[in-house]
Amino acid sequence: MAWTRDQIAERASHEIEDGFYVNLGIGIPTMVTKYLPSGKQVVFQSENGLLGMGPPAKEGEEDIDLVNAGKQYTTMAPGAALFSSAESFAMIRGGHIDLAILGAMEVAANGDLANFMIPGVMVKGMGGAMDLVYGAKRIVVVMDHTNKHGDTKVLNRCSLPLTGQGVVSRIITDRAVMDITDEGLLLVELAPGYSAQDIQSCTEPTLIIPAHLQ
Amino acid sequence: MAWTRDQIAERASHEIEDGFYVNLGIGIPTMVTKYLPSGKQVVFQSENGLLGMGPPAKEGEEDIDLVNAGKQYTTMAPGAALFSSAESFAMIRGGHIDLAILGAMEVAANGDLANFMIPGVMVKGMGGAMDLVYGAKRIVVVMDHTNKHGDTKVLNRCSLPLTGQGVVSRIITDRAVMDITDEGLLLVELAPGYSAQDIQSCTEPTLIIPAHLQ
Amino acid sequence: MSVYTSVEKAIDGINDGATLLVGGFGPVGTPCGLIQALKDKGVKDLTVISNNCGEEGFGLGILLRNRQIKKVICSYLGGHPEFERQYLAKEVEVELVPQGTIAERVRAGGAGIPAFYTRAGAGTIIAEGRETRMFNGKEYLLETGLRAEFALVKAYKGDRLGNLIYRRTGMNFNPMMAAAGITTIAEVEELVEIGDLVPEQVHTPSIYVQRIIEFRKTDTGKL
Amino acid sequence: MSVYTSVEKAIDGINDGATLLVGGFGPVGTPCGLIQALKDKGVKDLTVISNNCGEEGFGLGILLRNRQIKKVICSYLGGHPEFERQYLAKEVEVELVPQGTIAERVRAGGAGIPAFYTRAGAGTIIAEGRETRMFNGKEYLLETGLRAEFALVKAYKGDRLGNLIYRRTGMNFNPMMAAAGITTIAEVEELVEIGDLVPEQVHTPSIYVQRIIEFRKTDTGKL
Repeated sequence: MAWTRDQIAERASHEIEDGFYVNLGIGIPTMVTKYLPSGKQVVFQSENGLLGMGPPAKEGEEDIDLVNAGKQYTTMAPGAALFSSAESFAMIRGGHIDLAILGAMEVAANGDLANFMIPGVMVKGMGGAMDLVYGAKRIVVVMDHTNKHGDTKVLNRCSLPLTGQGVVSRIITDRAVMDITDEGLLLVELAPGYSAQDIQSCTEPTLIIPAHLQ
Repeated sequence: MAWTRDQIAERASHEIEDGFYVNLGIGIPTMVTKYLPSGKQVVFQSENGLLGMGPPAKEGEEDIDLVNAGKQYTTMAPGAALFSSAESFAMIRGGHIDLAILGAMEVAANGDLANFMIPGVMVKGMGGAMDLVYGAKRIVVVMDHTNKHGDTKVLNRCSLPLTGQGVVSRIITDRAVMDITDEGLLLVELAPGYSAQDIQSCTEPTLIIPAHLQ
Repeated sequence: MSVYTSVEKAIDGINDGATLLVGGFGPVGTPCGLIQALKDKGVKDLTVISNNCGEEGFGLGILLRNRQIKKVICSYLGGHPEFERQYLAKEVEVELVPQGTIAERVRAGGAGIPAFYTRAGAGTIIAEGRETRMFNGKEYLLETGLRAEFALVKAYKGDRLGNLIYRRTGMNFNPMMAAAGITTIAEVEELVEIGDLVPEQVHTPSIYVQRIIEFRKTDTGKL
Repeated sequence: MSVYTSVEKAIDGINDGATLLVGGFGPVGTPCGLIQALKDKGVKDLTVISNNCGEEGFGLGILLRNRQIKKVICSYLGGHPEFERQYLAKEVEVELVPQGTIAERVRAGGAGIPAFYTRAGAGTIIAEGRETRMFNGKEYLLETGLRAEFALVKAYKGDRLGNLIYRRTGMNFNPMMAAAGITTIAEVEELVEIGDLVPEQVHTPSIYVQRIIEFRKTDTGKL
């Protein structure tokens, strides 16, 4: 049974280590804040100028001057700092963010990421993603394994315009967790009810399957 | 009779127009704050991160965290703002300063300025002067007309390492006021007791002398 | 510095074909009063440099829907259907720039830096035909500073000298836009007297602001 | 982020030959406690990036007099006789860089910008043998970003997460130095709890600070 969006977010939360500064993309990544294990000191960055983002604002308690990068009303955690977009991207570009968790349209076995446009059809824009993919120390992608047509989003080469080349370290989908390695795409974990063969059948690159997942 | 340091500063204060943002160099330029005509809204920038510098701190009232670019204890005027050196030089480099009044070791008829070192003998360093000379909209130099050996500091070409090329608009010395123009060095004003010929005799470039100063 | 009491007069000089830097990220930090004045004035063929060109029916979204905008330099169109529609229909010209690159290009413009190198966009379509350079074995793009004749910014408080303070995430692009505008027009929720702001707390020093106008927050501030 | 109670331990890892970014302008914003610890430790052959290498008998001037500094990257030696003497006698290596260029090079280092162009120094001896480029008919120098293994900064207040606030002209180079240090050590006059600082008033966000130590201001803060 595929992981739900919440379960993907929960799984992604395990990527966060104590003391990390983390940037979360729009969509499933934003939900990661809900699953942070207690006892870890983690600071979330919102690239519109907030370090120390708290949970989403409760209905009726929104501050109309306080949004996250997804333009949703948010809150501040104790120890938050506010600053300009230039400072925010100085942080990102300068390698100060330990981890960015981003959504994707396509990911390739070489770590290429496409997540900002389908030419002639859909253009969201790259927002801060092109800065984040090269700036953050580690990029984890969370997404559905296949698109709405049932086609795999895990490819040998991306077909869509890239956000960045060779930037992704780990892919967490609704069906599996995979790592981009020098040897190829390594299967790391399976969602309940999926076999390695199931994942291979919906994944273009040939997976490296460790013995314990065979 | 040559102008005193205070009189040079007073004369330099006439260069300041209402609404100006002004940077003052170390030495005589700093004294300009004392001669600001009332009724003018002027904001002084100190490149160590202060916009809205007030008069020097009174003895016994110094704030040990508040100095000007000459490292003297200073004060803040109402409406002051404090910021980093990067922001300060963003202001300077970005052309936001209307006028900088600087000291000089040598000035040439082509507007070249030397004010930071005598090779092998004396090195102060350029501090912020190299940024200021290209960044401020207008550069006025205040200095003694001759050095301690009696040699002129107003030259055809500077002999010392330059701070900037073709940057000076006006020179105010203890003996005269001169403008750098496309046609050459124009005599603008004389200190009391000096004739145009007196100034020419202690100035290397041939002066353009307007009729009323003949 | 001039203090204005009418948004109409505060935008004086912004005419057809003007290029504007406009602060704001999503609904926050947007100079809604000045934008409304531009709508009322009916200026056309504007080029706008702004992270996301407002929202549907909000901020710059109003000018977009009213067909007053010819070109937008931005990083994001998502969640703004009219913007996406005009773009795909080629009714508005769009130059997509990574968000950090817009922020830094505008900062560079205001700071007198003609060009700098950034890694954002290397190896992507935005690098096509562009000058690149290797540093430490990695490819960087040359990016140029951006300035414009006018900048429209929004602050929480401003004093009569032009010093500005932002609230929460209302800062976003406003400080850089303010510095990069030849004429910067600040809309503030509260205009205070000179000396009322704490110097250490000023976010945009007065030197960057040429015009200021108080425009009290209304429901237009809420999506 | 680690909170230290001993300056000795706070400078752990700074050894002979280290390169240090050090905040401060004249007497203000100087991490005197950390510098004293470096003197006591006796580390040698330091390369220091700092606007003016302290003052006579103050701040970095102490390390200079004690011959612990091999090289200084700075903009100004004036008013510091021992520094001028060592420089003219070639006892210390000095790289003179315009003040705005130091500030921007360090900012660029912390901001992931490998290089940028500035007009400061064009046509002067500091441009000799350097790469230049014309923009709008004027010559600019290519300048590179600067980082260092350690940054020593001084703030007025800091919280246990590492957020810093400066007072008066104590900010100067400290924010950029903090961002450009791989390990940034902040000396603060007052260490406060997380949540005690107002988010809009934070000057250096915690992400840039790896170690923090409270060091109460004493007479060493006064020239």
